[in-house]
Amino acid sequence: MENESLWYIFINASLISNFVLAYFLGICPFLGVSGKLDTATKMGGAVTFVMLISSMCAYGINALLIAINAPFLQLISYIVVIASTVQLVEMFVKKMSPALFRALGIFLPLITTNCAILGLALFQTNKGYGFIESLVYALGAGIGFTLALVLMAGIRQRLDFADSPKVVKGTVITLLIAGILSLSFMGFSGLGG
Amino acid sequence: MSQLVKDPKEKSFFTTLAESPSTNEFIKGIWKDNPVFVQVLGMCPVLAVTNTAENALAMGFATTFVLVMSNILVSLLRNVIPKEVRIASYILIIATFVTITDYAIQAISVDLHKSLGAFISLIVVNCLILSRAEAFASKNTFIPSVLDALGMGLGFVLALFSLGALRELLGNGSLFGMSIFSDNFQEWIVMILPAGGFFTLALWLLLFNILKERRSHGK
Amino acid sequence: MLEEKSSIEVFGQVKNTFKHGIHPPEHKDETNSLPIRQFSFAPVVTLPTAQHLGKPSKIIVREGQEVLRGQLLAEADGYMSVPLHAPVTGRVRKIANVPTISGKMVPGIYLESLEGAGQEVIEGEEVSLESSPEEILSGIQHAGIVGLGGAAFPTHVKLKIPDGKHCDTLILNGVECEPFLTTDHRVMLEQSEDIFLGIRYVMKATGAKNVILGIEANKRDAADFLKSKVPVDLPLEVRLVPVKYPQGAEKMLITSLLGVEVPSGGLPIDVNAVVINIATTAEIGRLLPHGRGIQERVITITGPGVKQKGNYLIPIGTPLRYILEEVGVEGTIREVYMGGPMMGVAVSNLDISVTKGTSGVVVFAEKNVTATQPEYPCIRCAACVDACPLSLNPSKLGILAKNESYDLMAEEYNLMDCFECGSCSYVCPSHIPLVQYFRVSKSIVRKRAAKKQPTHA
Amino acid sequence: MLNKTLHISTSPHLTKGITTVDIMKNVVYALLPVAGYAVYAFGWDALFLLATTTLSAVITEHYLCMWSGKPTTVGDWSAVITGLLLGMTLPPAFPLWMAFLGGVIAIGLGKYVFGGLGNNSFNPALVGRAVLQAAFPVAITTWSAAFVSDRFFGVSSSLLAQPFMKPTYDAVSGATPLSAFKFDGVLTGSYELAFGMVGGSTGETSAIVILAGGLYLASRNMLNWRIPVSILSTVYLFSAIFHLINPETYPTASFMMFSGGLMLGAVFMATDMVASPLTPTGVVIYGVLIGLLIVIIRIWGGLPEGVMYAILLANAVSPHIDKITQNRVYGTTKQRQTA
Repeated sequence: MENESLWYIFINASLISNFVLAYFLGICPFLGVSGKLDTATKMGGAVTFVMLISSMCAYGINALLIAINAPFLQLISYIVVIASTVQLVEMFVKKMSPALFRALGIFLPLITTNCAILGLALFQTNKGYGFIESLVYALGAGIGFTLALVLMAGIRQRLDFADSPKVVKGTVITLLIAGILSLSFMGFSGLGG
Repeated sequence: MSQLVKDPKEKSFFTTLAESPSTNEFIKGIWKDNPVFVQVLGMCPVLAVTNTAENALAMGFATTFVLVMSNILVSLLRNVIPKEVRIASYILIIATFVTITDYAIQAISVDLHKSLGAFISLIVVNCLILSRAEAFASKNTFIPSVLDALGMGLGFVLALFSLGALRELLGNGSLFGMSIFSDNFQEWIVMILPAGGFFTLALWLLLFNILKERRSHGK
Repeated sequence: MLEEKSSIEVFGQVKNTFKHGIHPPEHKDETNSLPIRQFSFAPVVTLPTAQHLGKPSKIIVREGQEVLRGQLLAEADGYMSVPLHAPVTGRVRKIANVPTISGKMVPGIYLESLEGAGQEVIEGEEVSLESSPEEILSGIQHAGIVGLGGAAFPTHVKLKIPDGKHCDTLILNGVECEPFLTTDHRVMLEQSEDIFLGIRYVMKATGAKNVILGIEANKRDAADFLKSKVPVDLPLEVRLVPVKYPQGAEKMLITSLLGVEVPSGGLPIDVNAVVINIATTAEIGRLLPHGRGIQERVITITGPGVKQKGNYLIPIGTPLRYILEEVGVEGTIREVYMGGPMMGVAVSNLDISVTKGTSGVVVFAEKNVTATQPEYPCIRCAACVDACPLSLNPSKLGILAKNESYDLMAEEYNLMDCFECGSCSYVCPSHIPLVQYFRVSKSIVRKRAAKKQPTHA
Repeated sequence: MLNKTLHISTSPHLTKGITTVDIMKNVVYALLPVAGYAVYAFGWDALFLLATTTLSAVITEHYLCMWSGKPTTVGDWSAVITGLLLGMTLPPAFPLWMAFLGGVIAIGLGKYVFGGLGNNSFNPALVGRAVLQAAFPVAITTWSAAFVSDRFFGVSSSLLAQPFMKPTYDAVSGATPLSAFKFDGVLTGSYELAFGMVGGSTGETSAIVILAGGLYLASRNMLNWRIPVSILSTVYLFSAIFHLINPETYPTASFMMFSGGLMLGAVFMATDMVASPLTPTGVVIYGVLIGLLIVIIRIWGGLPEGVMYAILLANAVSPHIDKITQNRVYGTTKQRQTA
């Protein structure tokens, strides 16, 4: 897949194969923090940030693993790296920008178990992306995740005041809306090709 | 949920089984604390690989395997692992078993491995496994931990299968790849698309909610 | 048809108007050509002591006492209060609770009019134009004058310029945007001398150098008449403003005439302006030179349920039942409002009497009232958003009110700015009682705020 | 007669006299000529199809209300609009059982779960159509030609396909102007487009009739004219620019304007009051967004038509548009930004 343009990689990761709406990655935070726009935006920002960093790390590790011929360590090293990256990012942000930390603080630990991050690392390896491509892919995925989260938050905030039936309130309606959003995103198929 | 046990009819059915606490560890995961329908855990694989019944079962059993193995190891090592690094150790244990599973599936069937893709690896971050390790296996002995893992795993398999079967049946007119309806059956392609995953899960959860509602009304 | 007419006016005067607003049918043609007529005296008038905003007045007469028309019956109880004068010559029959429009009973006076009495108004001490601003304000208070437009806010309080502020422009409100009402219209046509004199008093009291009289374009005759009569030494500018509800609201009129907005939560004086109703001005000009108190006012008695519609000079305290018996009603009456139909209050009981703040009585008979429409969910048609003169979001506010999110309404959607003009409810196709929601919400927010902060006073 | 108890109501005591039901009914009136033209163009097929979707929407609405123990809301006519609109977005020879299913989904998924009238975040008809499109991609893109001579002598066999069974198609099937352009590079003339002498969804073929309905509603203030105007002008502007840059690859602006579901979508679908923004600035942003998405999907996307997706996506964005375009409240200095 060497002939994929950066533009296509970006559109594909953010819109066509949206991590949440097409790959179901990061569903837990999607269901959990999409209730309020404020938290949704912050979570999106945090995820995008961590995605960019862990994408870089994963690229480096993969190169290393191939060099020492130990691909079976891939998964273990990825998960360790992501977990420690999140820890490092948390400490770093705390030092450098207390304001940003206050905003993102509680979301950072949650990201460790966000499958979107690990998924991103695995996908970029499977697709054989180079360094720049990996970064663009991570950026697209992060923005796509944020977009899905923010759209959902807007709709759910409106639903807070709606008279929706008791049996669908909560997870059911969120899943149904996600389904409709997923259908709407199908309109992007074939773009950027 | 607790109404289920309080319900007199259900009780008579459960009484004999629920005599021993270990039976209860096993049963709860299947129905009362079903990881998918009640706890809403491990959503990614539930939605992503349930487009056919076969994928769903494979994923379910793979997850159960990792769940059981990591529960065993965690329960055995629970007094050895220092408290500070326990989560990291759990993740390492889980990642090891996932890697083993990944290679095992590749060895058994390349096709299956292909259709499940990266989602086998993603079992690592299935919150169900980590939550059982942390919430149960780290506090219990070997036997209950195995039973708990088996119960939860079976509950997970059941949930995945009910999704996969419905999606394959409507989306492809088949079950385990065998045609069920007449040749002329019109497939509902949407069911095997991502959106269908969301809709089907929502439908099952809705059914559960309606059942709950009915029971709490009937009481 | 009415809408078309007014939109042409708007087109000619694009600048001098406020945003949004509505065009309810005016219904003014039935009474705007009828001269003001003196109404007869009711055998008994009932006078609540709370006819104004603020503290009720203190009764100083006793039962059985005979009083002359214009005599002081109750004196002002503090600064935020005005006295009450006898509207008829008669005898105090009873001092007891009287019914009011709010449904509450308040202390008041039942005054029996003496048949055959002369009904001349007694004179008091003249307040001349040479008096100091303070003396004029005190004269206004002693005359018992309150805003005759409907709010009944004590006029001397309103005209008092707070320390550190100053008044550049005095705005006279001759808009009368409420449908059906024509009292201000008639006052402008018939009491020009009182108005001009009143302006001089108010200018002196406020120190204003410019005076603008805003008149809605449907009262062009009144505007032309006053323009032709303005004394040369009076810096009065008469300006037409487009016909649009609620043009008569203070804030809206200021925006239309001066092109500025009163800050949220502020008063007209924050933009160096004072707004006073035209009929109130006329009353000041009429009463102050004679030191008299207010005993009667012009009220439009109208509505499809009334036989002899008209603009009447009616003694304060005349019971509605007496008024309606005198003018006659068509068939069975069903709804009676005091004030206009947009902001007026429905009357539950005809024993209520007209007060200083009553600008009109509108009567609907059984056959004029359509059945109450069922309420539908908000369909977000945005009609209310396009109607609200304050550019609030009534749709969102209504949804929040239904969900009892009062604090959110006040903090993020400017609930407390709403002055309940009723434009949103008027246009709502789903018949959601928005204004009623906001009224309740505002009072709850006020109560919560009062609970949080123990009173300073 | 002054002794009768008086009726008490809170102010204001006047109302404009237009009710929500009036608005809904008038939308139906505006849709009827479109439906009539569809029947004229496609014969009994269109009639059966529109009747099925309308009936299905109304029945679903009624039963869902009964099921949740509420008084039926069929009387507000909104379900009729949803049903009619859904039918108009489907191909004339679309199997009736699928159409019926679409009506159930439109009301059930598109409206009921959100809490009924006034709460639906998406246009219900388009939700129904989107699910049908994803479920039955072949059936929903099999078009029959308009003005076939025997259109009033019986119905297409595909229409009467047995429930859950694949339809069989008669020989004649026409491509839509958009798919003809996208996949074969054939450009249809403007006259044919304006008068609906082309294949396509049941209700989208004649731009003129649709525009007339829109004008009627806009003149009665029952439709926010800013939405169709901003959508259509955006589409016109952008397609004109692209056509100027490269007339070989990009179709003319008038072709873009009059083909596919643009007119129907811009006039009747995007203007769904419930799912569109409230503020005057907001609706313009919303319209421009829809227009842009339509142009993007039609020109660069893999699909020939993007109106449905564009509107659904814009529906999803509209709470945010509302939020950032709140009117500046009188007497305040800055735009209110609500969290």
